[in-house]
Amino acid sequence: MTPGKKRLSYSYYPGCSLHASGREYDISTRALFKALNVGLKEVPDWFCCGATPAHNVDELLSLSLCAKNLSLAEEVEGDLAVACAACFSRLKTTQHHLKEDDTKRKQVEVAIDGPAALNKPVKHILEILAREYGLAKLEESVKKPLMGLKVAPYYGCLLTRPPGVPELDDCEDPSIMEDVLRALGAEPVKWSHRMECCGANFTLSRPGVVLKLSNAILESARIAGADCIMVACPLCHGNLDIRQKEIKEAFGAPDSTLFGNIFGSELHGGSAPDQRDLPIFYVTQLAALAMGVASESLGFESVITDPKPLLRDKQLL
Amino acid sequence: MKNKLMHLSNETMNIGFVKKVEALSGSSVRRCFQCGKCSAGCPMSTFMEHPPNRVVRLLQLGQGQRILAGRSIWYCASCETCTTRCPNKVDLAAIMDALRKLSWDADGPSKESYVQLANRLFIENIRTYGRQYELRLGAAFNMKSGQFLKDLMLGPKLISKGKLKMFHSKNKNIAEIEGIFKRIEEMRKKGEAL
Amino acid sequence: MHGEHIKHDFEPKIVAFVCTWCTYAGADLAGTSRMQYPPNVRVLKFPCTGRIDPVFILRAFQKGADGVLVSGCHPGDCHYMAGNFHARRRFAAFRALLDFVGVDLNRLQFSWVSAAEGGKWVDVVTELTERVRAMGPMPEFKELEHEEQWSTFAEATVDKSGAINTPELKEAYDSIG
Amino acid sequence: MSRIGVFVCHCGENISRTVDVEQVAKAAGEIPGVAFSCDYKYMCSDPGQTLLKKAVAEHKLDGVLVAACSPRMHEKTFRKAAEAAGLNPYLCEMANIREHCSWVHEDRDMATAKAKDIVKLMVERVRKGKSLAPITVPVTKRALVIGGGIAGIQAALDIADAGHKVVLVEREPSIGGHMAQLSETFPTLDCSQCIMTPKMVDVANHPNITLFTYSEIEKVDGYIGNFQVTVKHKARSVDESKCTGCGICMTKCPKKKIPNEFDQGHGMRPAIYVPFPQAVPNTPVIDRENCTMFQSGKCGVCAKVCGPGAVDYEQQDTFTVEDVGAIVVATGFKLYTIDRKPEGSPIQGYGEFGYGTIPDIIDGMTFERLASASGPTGGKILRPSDGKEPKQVVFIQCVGSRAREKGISYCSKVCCMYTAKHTMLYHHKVHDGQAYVFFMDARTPGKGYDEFWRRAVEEEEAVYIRGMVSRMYQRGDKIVVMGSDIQVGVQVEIEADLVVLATAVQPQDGADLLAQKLGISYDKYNFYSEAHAKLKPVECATAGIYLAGACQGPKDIPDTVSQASAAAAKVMTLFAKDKLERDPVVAKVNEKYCVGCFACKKVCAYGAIEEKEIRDRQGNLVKKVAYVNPGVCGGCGTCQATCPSKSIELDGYTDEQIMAMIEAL
Repeated sequence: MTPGKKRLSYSYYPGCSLHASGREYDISTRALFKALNVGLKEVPDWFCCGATPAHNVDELLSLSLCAKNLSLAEEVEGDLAVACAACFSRLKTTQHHLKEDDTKRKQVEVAIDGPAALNKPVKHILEILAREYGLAKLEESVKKPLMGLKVAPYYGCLLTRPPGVPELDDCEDPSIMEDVLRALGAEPVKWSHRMECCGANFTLSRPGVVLKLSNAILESARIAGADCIMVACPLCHGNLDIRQKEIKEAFGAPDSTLFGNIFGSELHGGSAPDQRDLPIFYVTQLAALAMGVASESLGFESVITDPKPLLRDKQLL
Repeated sequence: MKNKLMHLSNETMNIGFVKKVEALSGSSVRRCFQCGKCSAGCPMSTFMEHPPNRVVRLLQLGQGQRILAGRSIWYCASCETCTTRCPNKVDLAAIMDALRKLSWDADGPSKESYVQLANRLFIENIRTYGRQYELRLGAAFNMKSGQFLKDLMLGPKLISKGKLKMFHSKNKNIAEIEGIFKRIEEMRKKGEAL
Repeated sequence: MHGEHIKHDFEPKIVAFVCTWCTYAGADLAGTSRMQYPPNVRVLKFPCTGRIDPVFILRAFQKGADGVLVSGCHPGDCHYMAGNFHARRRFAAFRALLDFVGVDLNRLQFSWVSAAEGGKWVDVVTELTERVRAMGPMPEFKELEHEEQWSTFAEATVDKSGAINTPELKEAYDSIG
Repeated sequence: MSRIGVFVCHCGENISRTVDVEQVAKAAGEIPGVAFSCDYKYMCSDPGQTLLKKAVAEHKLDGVLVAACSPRMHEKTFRKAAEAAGLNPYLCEMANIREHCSWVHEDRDMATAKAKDIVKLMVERVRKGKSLAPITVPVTKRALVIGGGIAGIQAALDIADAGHKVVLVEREPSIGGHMAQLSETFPTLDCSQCIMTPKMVDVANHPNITLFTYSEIEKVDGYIGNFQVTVKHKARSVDESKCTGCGICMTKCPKKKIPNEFDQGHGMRPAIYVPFPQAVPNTPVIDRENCTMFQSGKCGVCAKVCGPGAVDYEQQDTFTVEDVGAIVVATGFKLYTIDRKPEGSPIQGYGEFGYGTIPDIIDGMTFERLASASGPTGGKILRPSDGKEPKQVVFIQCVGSRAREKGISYCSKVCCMYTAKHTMLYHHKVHDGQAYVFFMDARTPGKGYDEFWRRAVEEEEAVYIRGMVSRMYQRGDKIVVMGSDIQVGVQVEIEADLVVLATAVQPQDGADLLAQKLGISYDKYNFYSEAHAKLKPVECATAGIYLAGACQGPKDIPDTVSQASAAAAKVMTLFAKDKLERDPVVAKVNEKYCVGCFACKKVCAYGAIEEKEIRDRQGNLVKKVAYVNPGVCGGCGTCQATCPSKSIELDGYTDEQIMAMIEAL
C-alpha cells in the first residue's frame, strides 16, 4: 500500500453456515483481516441468501432474498466481502441476472419493496487477498511461511462458474488459490479433481451421493501427494471434513456393502490403498496461520479431521 | 414409463410447458443439438434415470410430464458444469431450476421426496427464522423422512464441536422476510410473476 | 415478431436512407429469411452512405417523415473503401447541429447493418418505428416549410429603403447588431 | 410529359399473397406521367418480358418501372429487355415490393399501401433518370493469384495453361500449403505429397507463371481489368538467383533445434532452412529471429560454406508493383487451437481440455505429420510426450466447430472425413491399437465418402461413440477422457494414450487485413464473402476479384480444386475480351460552377479526381477545376455530398432524382 492510501475496509456478509457449521471459517476470516489490518464490518441483520434450495425451486425467491441482502449491505461502507462460496455465487448471480433481465428486476423490486442494489461490488475473500490486498504484499506480510505443506486447492463448483457470472477467475483453469498458496509459502499440488462437485447440499437429503463424489475428490488429492485440502466453501468443508470418516468406512473396506445396496455397484470405485487422513482447511485458516495468528484462535477445535498432527509435523504449530 | 410408446401429435406435445420452462430459465430448449457434453460432465448423471441431455430432448419433444415423473431433476446438484461447458449456450442448470419450480408448483409428482423435503424445510426455516437453523433442519428432516437414526452419531459430535447450535435466535427484522414471501405470493396470485 | 397485428392510432412515417451494398442487401436478406417488421419504413437506395447529403434528411422531415434512418456498411467494410467514414464524420457534425436547433435526436438513427445482418435490420427498423410511434408525429419541420415560404414573403416586404418592416425580423436583426 | 410504364409482378404468389397487385397497378396508372400500368403473374418469365417489350413499343414509353423483387435479383434482366425494346437500359428501374414488402409484412392493407408508396417513389426516379452509356476500359490480361496452396496452384496453372501470364504470391518460403503437410487423402488414401509435389514443380517451371514466395500483398489499387498491386518481397537473406539449392548451409548451421512449423512444431529445423525437402523453390530462408548472426552478430557459418556466395545478411525487403487485370484470392485456412486466448478475443479456448497444455492432446494436422512418411517420426505413430506407441487413441470431433459458445457456430466440413481417415491410418500402423471417436453427427456427403466412413467403422474397427467429451485430464501417463454415449445414456470414461482433436477450420490470420486491402467483404469469422451464395459462388462483390478454396469457407481438396478451376475460368472469361463495359454510375463535374476547392479530391478513395486546368485561347490559365476519370471512379458519390458548390454529380443518383423521390414521400 502506498503511503497515504486509505486503509482497506469491507462490509461483510458471513452467511448462515459461517455462524454455525462453518464457524471456524468466520473466526479465521476475522482473525486474518485483523492481522492484515483490513477493516471488516458485518452487515447487520442479514438474511439467509437462500442458497441452493431456494433457486432450485423458486428463482424469484432466491433473487429477492439476495437483493434484500444487497440492499442491507448498501448501508455499510466498503465493497461487500463474502467468504462462503455459495453465498458469493448467489449474490453475484443475482446481480448478473437482474442487470440483464428487466422483467425479473421489476418483480424483485416489488418483492423486496425497494430498489435492487446492483452496483455494490461483491468480492470473494480470495479476490481480496490476491488482487486488492495484493499477492506481493501478502507475501511480504507472511511471518510463518507454510514451508513444506503440500496443499490441494479445491475450488468446487460455485467459485468460478458459470462463465461471466462470478468473474473471479477462468472458469475451467483458475489459478487464484494456487497464487495465494504460493504467496503463503505453501506448495500447491497439481491434481485432477479441484473443480469436481462434492455433492453439495445433498448432504442432508442423499448423503450417499456426497460420499461417492467426495471420495473421488479425497482420493485424487491423496494420489497427487497432498497433505491437506484447502477450501473456500463451508459446504465443501462439511462434506470433505465431517463425512471423511464415513467415506473411509464406505469405500475403504472392500467388503462394505452398506451403500452398495442402495446405489448398486457404481459406488465402489475400488478400494484405495492410501487411506491417509486429509485435514481440510479454509483458505483463511491457512493464511492466518502464515500471518502468525495463534492457532488457538483459528477454530481448529471445531474441525473433525484433526489438522494438528499434520501442522505439528510440518512445524507450523 | 421409460419404455412407454411415445405418441407424438399436437395434443400430446405439451409445448406450453416448454415455453414456461424457457421463460423461467431464460434459455432456449430448441437450441440443443444433443451433443451430450452435459451428460458427459455431470457429476450426478449416474444417479439420474434421464441423463441431462435426455431431459432437454424430452423437452424438445414436449414430454415434460415424463421428466417430472422421474427423479432426474431432483438429483441435479446445481454445479453449473453443464452450463459452463455447453457448446451451444444452453443454460441447462437454469432449465433444471425451472423444471423443479414447475414440479414444486404442481406439488411434485416426482418420486424424489427426500430432496424436495429438504428444500421445503430449508425454505421454511428462512421464513421462520430469517437464517438457517441447521440443527432444526436436520432434526426435522429425519423426523419427516422417517430416518430417525440417520447421521445419529454425527449430531452430538457436531454439537460438541460447536458446529451445531442448540438454540437459534430469530432476526430482529424477521417481519421483512415475511413481507418478501407474501409479496411474491401476491404477485403470483395476480399472475404478475411465474 | 409474428402473430396478430395490432392497430395503432398513429402510424409514423419512417424514411430509411441506405447504401446498396450492405444495408439494402441486409434488408433483402430479412426478406428472403421471411422476417417480419413494421411496414412504416420507406427505403431510398444510395450507392453509399457517403452519397447522402444532410439536406436529404432535412427535406425528408419537411415532407412528413417522423423518423429517419441512415444505415450503411460497418466501418471498415465499405464497398467504396471509405465512403461510410466520410458519412460518419459528416453526420456527427450534422447531429450536433440538429440537436442545437432542437430536433429530438431520437427521431434520427444512424446504424451499420451489413449484408449478412437481416436480423439487425429488423431490430433497427422495429426499434426506431416503435420509438417514434411513442414520441408521436413530428410537426416542427413541416411547419418550417411554411415558415420558409413566409420568410421569402417577408423578404419581399422589405421596403425600398432597405429597412426591415416586420417587428419580429427587426428584433432579430437588432439583437445580432 | 413523360410516358412511363409500370409493370407489377405477382411473383407467383410471393407478392400477391400479401400485396393487392391489381390495386398497386391501378394506383400507379393514376400517377401523372404514367402512360401504362399492368400486373402480371411472372414478369421475369419470357412472356412477362415480351409483355414489357410490346408495351414499350405500343405505348411509346420513355421509361419503365418493374415492381417486383429486389433489383439485386433481376435488374439486369429487365434492363436487357428494355434495351431490346429500344429503350436506354438505365431508364428501366425496379421497385422492390417483394424482399422489402410482401415477404416482411403480414397485414395486407398496410403492405399494399407500402407497395404503392414504393412504386410512387420509384416512378419519380425513373422520370428524372437520364440515358447513360456504358463505359469501356481496357483489360490487362495478366492475373494475380494470392496464396500458393492447392487452390492457388490449381488456379495459377489453369490460367497459365490458357496462355495468360500469372503472378503467384505466397507468404511462406515455399508453395504447397496445407495439402503438402497431409499424409494420405480421403476417400482414396492416396499419398498427398505424391499428387501435390508434381503440381508444385509445374508451377516453378511454367513459362507463364512468375512465382513470388516469402512475399505478401502490400497495397491494391485500381479496378477490374486494371489493378496495380504492390507486392512486398520479404528479405530472404539468400539471393535466389545465386542459390543452387545444395543445402550445405542447412547442414552446417549450428542452430538446429528450432521447432519446425511444417511439422506443427514436432520436428526440428536449423535457422537457415527450407520448410520441407520438396519445397518449391528449393531456396532456403534465414529465420532472422532465431539466427545467431542476426541476434548477436557472431556466426556467419552459412555465408562461409556457401559456394556461390548466395547468403546475404544485408538483404532488405523490396517492393514491386504488378499490373494485373484479375485477382484470385486463395489464402486458405488455419486450424483452431484450444489454447487460452488473449482477453477480449471472441474465440474461447478449451479450459476443460487443459488449454493445450497436455502434450498428448494434439490436433488433426499434427496427427497428419505423425502419420506422414516424411514427418518427424518417419511415419510411425508415436506420441509427443514420451515417444511411445499409443495403444488407445481417442479422436474428438467438433472441437471449436458447431460451438457458438466458443465463438464458432459453423461446421468445419472436413473433420468427419479426416477423422475416419485417421482411424484407418492408425489401425494400419498400430494393429493392436484401438481407436475411439466421439462425434455428434457423421457428415459424409460426397462421392464415396459415406462408404469410406462405414469402412472405418465396420472393417477398421474404430469405435464410434455418439456423444461429446466434457473434460480431459492427465492421470499418470494416461489422459482420462470423460465423455458420454447418448444412445446408451451412460457416461463413458476412457484412459487414452493419445487424444486427437478435430479442431475447427478458420480463415488464415490476417484474412481481414488482406480483404480491406482488396476491398472485398468478409463474414464475421473473416471468411471471404462470395457475391451470391448460389449463383456467384466464385466471384466477389468487387468486380475482377475471385475466390478459391478454404478462404471462402471450409472445403475439402476436391471442392477446393473445383472452385480454383472455376475461378480460373472466370478470369479467362474476363480476359477473352479486350475491353470491358462497366456501369456508368460515375461522377461528372460541372466545370462552369466548380471553384476548384478540391474538397472532392480529398474524400475520393479511388484517386479518381484530377486537377484540370482551363485555359483561354491564348493559353492563359483561367481556373483549375476538378476532373473525374470515369475509368477510375468507383461511383460512391461521396464527392457529391461533399461538394460545397454542388457542381459534381453522380450519374444515376443525381440530386434531382433523389429530391424528386423525397418530394413524393
